[in-house]
Amino acid sequence: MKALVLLSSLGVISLLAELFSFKKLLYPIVLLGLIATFIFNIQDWNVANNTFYNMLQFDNYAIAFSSVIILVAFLWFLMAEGFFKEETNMTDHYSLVLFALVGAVILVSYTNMTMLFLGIEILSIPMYILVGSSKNDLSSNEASFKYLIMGAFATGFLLFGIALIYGATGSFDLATIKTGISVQGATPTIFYVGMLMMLVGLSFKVSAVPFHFWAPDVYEGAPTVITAFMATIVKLAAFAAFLRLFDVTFFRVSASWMNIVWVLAALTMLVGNITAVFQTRTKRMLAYSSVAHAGYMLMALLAMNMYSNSAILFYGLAYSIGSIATFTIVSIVAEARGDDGIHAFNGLGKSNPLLAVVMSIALLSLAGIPPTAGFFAKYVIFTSSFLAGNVFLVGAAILASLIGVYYYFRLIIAMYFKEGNSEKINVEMNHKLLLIVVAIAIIALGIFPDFVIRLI
Amino acid sequence: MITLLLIFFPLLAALMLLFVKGEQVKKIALGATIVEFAITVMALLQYQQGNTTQFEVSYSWIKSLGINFHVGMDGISLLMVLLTTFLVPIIILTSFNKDYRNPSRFYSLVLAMQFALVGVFVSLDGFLFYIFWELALIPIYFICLLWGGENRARITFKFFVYTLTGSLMMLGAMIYLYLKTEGVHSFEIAALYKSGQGLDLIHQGYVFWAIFMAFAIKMPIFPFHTWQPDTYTVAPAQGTMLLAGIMLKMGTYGVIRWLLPIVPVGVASNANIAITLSVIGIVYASCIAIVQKDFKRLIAYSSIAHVGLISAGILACNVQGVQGGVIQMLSHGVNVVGLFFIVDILQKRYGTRDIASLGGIRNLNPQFAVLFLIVLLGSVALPLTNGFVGEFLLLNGVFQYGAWTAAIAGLSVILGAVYMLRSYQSIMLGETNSVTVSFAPLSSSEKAVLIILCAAILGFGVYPKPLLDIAGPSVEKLVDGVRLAMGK
Amino acid sequence: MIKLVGLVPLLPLIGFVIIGLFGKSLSKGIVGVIGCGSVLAAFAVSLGIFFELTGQAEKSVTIDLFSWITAGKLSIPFSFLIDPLSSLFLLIVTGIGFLIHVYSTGYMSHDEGFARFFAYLNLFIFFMLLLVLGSNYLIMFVGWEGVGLCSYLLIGFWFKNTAYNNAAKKAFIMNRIGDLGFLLGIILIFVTFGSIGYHDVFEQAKNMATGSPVLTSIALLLFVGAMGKSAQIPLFTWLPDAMAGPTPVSALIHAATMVTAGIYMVARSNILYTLSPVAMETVAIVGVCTALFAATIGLAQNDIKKVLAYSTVSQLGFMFLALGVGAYTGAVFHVMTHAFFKALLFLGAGSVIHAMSGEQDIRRMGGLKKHLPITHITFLLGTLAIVGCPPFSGFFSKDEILANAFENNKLLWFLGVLGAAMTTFYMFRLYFLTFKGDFRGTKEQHHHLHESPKSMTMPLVILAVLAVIGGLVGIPEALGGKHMLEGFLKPVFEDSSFRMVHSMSHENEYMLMGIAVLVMLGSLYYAYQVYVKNKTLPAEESEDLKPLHLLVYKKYWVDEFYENLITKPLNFFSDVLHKLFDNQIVDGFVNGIGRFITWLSGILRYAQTGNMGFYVFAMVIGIVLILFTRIF
Amino acid sequence: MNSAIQVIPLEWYILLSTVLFTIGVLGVLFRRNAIIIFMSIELMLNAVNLLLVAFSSFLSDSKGQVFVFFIMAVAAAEVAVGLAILMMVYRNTKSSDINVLNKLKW
Amino acid sequence: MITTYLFYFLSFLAIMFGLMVVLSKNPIHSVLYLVLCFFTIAGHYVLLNAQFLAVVHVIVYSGAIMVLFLFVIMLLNLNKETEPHKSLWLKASAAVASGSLLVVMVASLKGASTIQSTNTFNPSIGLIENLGTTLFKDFLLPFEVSSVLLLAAMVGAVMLGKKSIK
Repeated sequence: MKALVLLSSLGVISLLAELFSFKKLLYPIVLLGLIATFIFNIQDWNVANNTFYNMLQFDNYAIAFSSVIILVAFLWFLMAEGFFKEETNMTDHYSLVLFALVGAVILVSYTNMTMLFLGIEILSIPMYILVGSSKNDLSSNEASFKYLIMGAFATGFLLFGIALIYGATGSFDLATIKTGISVQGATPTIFYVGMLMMLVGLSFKVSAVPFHFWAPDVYEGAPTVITAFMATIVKLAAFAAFLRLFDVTFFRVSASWMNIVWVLAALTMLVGNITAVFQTRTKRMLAYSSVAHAGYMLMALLAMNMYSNSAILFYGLAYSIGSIATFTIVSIVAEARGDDGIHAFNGLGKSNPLLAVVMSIALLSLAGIPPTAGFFAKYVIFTSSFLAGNVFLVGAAILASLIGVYYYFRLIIAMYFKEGNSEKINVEMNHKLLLIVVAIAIIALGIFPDFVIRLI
Repeated sequence: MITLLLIFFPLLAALMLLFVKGEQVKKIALGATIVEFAITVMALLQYQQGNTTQFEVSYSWIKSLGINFHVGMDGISLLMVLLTTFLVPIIILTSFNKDYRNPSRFYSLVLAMQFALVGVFVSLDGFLFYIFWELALIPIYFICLLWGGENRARITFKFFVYTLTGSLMMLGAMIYLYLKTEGVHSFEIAALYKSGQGLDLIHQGYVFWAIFMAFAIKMPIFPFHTWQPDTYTVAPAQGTMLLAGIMLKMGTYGVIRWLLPIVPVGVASNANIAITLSVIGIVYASCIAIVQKDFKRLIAYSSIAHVGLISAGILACNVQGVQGGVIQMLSHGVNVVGLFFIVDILQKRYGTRDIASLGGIRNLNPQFAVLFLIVLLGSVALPLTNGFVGEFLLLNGVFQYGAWTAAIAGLSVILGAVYMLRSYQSIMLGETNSVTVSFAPLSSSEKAVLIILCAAILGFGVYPKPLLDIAGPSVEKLVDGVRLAMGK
Repeated sequence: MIKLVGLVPLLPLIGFVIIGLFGKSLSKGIVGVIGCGSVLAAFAVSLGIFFELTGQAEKSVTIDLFSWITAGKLSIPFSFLIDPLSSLFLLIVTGIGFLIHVYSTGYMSHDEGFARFFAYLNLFIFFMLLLVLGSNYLIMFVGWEGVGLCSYLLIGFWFKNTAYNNAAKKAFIMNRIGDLGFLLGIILIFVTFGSIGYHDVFEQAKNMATGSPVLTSIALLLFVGAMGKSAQIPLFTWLPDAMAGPTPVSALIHAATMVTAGIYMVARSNILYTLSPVAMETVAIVGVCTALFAATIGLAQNDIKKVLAYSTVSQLGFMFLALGVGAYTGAVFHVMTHAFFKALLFLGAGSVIHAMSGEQDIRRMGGLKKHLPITHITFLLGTLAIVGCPPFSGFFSKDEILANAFENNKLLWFLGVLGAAMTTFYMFRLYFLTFKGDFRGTKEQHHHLHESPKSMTMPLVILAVLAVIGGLVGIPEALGGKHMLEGFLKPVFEDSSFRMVHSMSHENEYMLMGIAVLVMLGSLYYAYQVYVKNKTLPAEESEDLKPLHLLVYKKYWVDEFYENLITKPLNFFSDVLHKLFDNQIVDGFVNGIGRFITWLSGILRYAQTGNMGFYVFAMVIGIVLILFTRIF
Repeated sequence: MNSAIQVIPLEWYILLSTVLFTIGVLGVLFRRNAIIIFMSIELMLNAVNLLLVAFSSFLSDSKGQVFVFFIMAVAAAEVAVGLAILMMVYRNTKSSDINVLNKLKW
Repeated sequence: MITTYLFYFLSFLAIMFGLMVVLSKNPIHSVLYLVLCFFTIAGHYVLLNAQFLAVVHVIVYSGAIMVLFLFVIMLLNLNKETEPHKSLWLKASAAVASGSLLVVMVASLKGASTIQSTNTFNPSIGLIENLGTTLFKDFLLPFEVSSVLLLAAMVGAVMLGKKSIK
């Protein structure tokens, strides 16, 4: 709850910066604010009374996820400093991002459908806007527009689902619903329909196939920093919400959604990875990769066992920091070379060893090669999936991972093998720092994952 | 503690090397690996003869998942570590006449590779084993990618994906076994043995194949071998040596340590197919080696043939076969490094590896011819060379599995002679030609390498007892356990 | 002395190491001294061992050196066995070896590879001694392969010549084929008996039933090895080619010692064969066939060494015939006498070639009698010995073989006699064409003709003496002898003795000897008629030959047959495997997966049309499908 | 006057909402004019609102109606943002045809 | 009885106007039909005793949102029948897709009659008093949080709407 308040206040403060003209100070203020939020957030760890108005519950699960989100957000801010350079919209950008974070935090802690709905919207609406924040860039416009329409369309289904569940159980409260569906025995049919519609709505948010079509286009069109934000924080929050709703609330009726999620997971992994193979532009490729990663996380969600929560948390964290690194490098390279095609990376190993090494580490992590965080993330997911008996899904995941290696390595090969522009790219100090920190974090998480795994 | 030292010393050295500039890199790398070898020798001296696992170290690593950092060495592991630490300095020495771009990176990767390899051989925790197993892939991939030959991007990538495919299957099987462990799940080797042995026939079969695939691809066994000749050919000489000399042994070692005892019944009921594949591979690769024009490629195929025999012998699962496998791993490591080094020597001097275009080098440098011949004889397993001891034991082991199988496997004895002598004749004998006008004398490092290798070839051919004694009790214990679990 | 047996192989090995490492910097004289000296010393020790053994009651002594290979219950010590058989072979190997070493100092004196040659020879002696000394099959195998290696090195001694190299390679590979059989035999022995030491194996084998399949398998597998090493059908073609090596090598390795290793092995394993009638028959049949087959080829060869080579193959066939009919002593006896006279003949041939400046074609020789008196006389003695003229050594050994064959099977005897007749013919053909008549070579060669130096003639003389009197150790009882050799070897063949029944009457023996001598004389007369009286000369290459003659002259096209039936198909098959199967199918499949994924990706990405209408449409379809699951 | 929910079966309301919702979906699928697509989405949301109110009445529970307020708020926000985006797009493309926006693909 | 007829009548109108929204070619007409449709829905609200909501609905939707639509249409000059021709199969597939969606939804929603209301019927829940209590007691947090939403939307709309300074 403290996080929520702090983040909202930070958002408001950034709006005030315009009025009271302390815009220059805003960047440090936000960074400090995030650190403070992080600290206050983890103070509630293991605190017993943590439910607020039966709407939000800051249990360990929520705190773990929100801490990870805040952490990733912090890294993201380090990456995205350039995004806040533009004078005119600077405060708007700050506040929108911070409000989106509020939405994300709500999504990890909600206990009521109302909060779920509001959380999704608070997260989404700033995103619609931020995606379109390069106002004169047609692809940004297009991305924003597509995202908005499809998002609203999906929200329609989500709401219809909520309404039906309300009709069937008479409540928006997750706990009540949970007990309701177990007590009544013969749960009304409309409940199941509602549940499936919510599944559709959330699948859209996590970009599961076949509700993923927006993702590659939007990711490509959006400013790279916003793409990074969507690929990391939005996805993580959506999964936390998904997990809370389905693995906890709808646990007892899992039989009626498991098979569907099974298919969605398999399709998502395979389609995402396969389609990425043909991409020649890094950003779009990473977009497909992001789709694919959602598939793996769905696997963990599907497993519904003691590993699921930590698997998704860890996977989300590993994937997020990996993505932050890759997107940072992609944006640096794309800006310097004027192009985000894979060939722009040719010869990077020679001209900018640091970028190349960090990129390699991040890509290896995304591909799931030990000893990186990505490997361990996949490992936990495979374990949980195996435990749940989804052996074939693991098989599909292995296949998908192999395909994934195919395109991640194209970048590595381009960097180290292909001859290319040998002109050194200037990297700002904070980006260098960020990249080094992230690279170390990726490896450290791969070697000592226990710290995160044990959280929840 | 010595095990930890063995594992992490190369890693430290690798990191250190990154910061060394200039000519000193080679020497420092060589020095570091010699120190590592000295540590191994210390371990050898401290090793108590017997079948127990020694130098054990165990730390809780990922507590919540029952994963421990558990390492230790029994005879088999010790020999594998010995092989690694013996060969790596030699491999580094082979590069003394070569100037690689970014030498600090190159040698750092080689040492990182050593770190992973030693780790593979001493791991006593399934997860740790897997980590090291995969870890070994990364340095070698970059070695091949950065310093390899033509078409390397495509070929090394294929290598990477191919081996990764196998690894992931193994990971699947490991997780499956892990989840079957009793009580708090654990990756401890003993726990995995127990859970594997507790499975029924069908499931042991699945696990067998999943794990075997990883090893089969790494070794490689027919028909999973097609990455290998290309990769060996395209890799830089030192990379090839690492691949063939040591990395390949990860597969065979894996079969001994992580396949036989885990699913004995699965082995009993499925090994016939695996052995058949191995044996087919022997003849198949030998035949193909006969028609190779590129000497490096020829050796690559010959390696497939050799490793097929090792695999068949080990899977036959008797003391002679496994013991032979262990010994042959060592011998093959030494011999194949020697052969690839000879290829390197030739290529450096003549810029070609085409067997037909060389000739008459014996006229120019008899000394080289003799050393080459000794390595070659080791490779064709002439008695009193190291190759023979292993091959005899292996054939013995396979014979106990099936006489006809052994007869077919034994064809390698003949075919090996055919392709090896053919290439020796074409390269070394006869008159010199326009390509081989002169032969720059062997440098001292080249001489040193060849002489050390030849000494090892002859020394352990005549007196293999020390090696056999180290491996023997451990092998017997392992095989006895497996056979007991098989119900034989 | 027996305790010092380790020295016997060690001395030549030391010689090899010294010459091998420092040969370049040593003078030829010193190299010769080291080379010959080490073998002479080994010979001296062997003599000592021989006398000590004859003097003591214990006829079988095992000397353990060190444990070599252990794996589970398989334990192979590196140890030597001294018994009559091995001590006899020790003497043959070191004795003949020494003589040939001495001969080589002369023969090779002008060769630049002098030191290398002696190094190889010493190495060969070392391995040969290991072969005969080993106390178990694996040590024998070590020597077995080792001599194969030396044979390879020495055949290809003049390594610049591609044909020689091919011959060397062929020898090695053919030997390896046999070696595989041998190796499998050893393994089967281990599997059956749990040991491969001679002592353990024979002790257990003794108690097994006659004709048990496993014994037969073992015996046959070992025999495959013997076929390879001793150049029996079908693995004989390498031996004639092996004449590419320097002549002393042909004498030592490809006549006197190495090729008899097969005989040694079968004789050593006599009990296994005795208990396996099938194997015995096989050995006998292969032996007699080889004897005849090689003899027929020998009839038409024009290369002096080739004739001797086929003669060797043929004589080895006789030895196997002897083994096959259970005449183990006879076989060993023939090994010994053959070592004398065949070494003599080869060295004599070497002397001729030396004198003829390298010419080997007998069509270019003739009338050498007056130019090379010592060579001529010793060669004649050797010829008489090989054709079995009494009382030369060959007479006794061949007689014993034929007598035993007669006892066993009349047909075998008849074929043996036929082979002997052919032997007489081709040997005298060789002799007549070389030494009688007029010189047919070039002027230059004629001018150059000279008797060989002392170092070469001395061994000839010694060997001639041995060839003449060597048979005396085995004079049969029918002729009033005691057959000392049989008595000496008795402990070795004791276990098999129940098969060797000497029921033949002396009359019969006389009759057989008579027939043999008559046939020999007849054949000799015919050869005389043809080559001395009528001065017929073998046809030149350009002439057309009659079919039968052509068949024999072309050696039955066996080499071509092998070439077309094995080598070429193997190459073709390998090529197909490589280019088609490996590259296209196996690898094609692997790459195909990659290509398929890429192709699929190319297709799948078109789903991403960029058109929002389609996206929504896909979503709706997805929803419909999901809800569809609810209806059912 | 009785409440409709007392005389009309709940199914009819569900059916009515479903039909209206589907009409909204049809609009999104059918039209290319972005404005009309927005309106269709509004129609979908209103179908949901109707459903909620019907349930709320049926269950005699005011939470459903309160939820409708939130939907309205969100709908208003969405429309505001959506129309802003539309204006922005229109400024760049001079079109409100969604098919003009297909530069991002493949 | 009247209620029943009213229900059928309003339902018919709602569906008809809804269809008109989708099918009419002129955006202005669509907006107007949508307004009408919203009025019928408001009528339903009244029928369902949700009088306050009905009023709010009319104010928010018909009053504010629809005016906004109209405003934009006018501003952008979209009031022409500009929509290009859609190919027949596109239309057909849209119709089939939404048709099958309808079928599937209806089919899967059968059996809603099993829902039992646990509360006794209370006609006054739709009154402002009840709603206010619920909103400000149970739903206070969402209410507060929605302010963040509106603030974000406002900031965003302003940011996007204003002309960028070049």
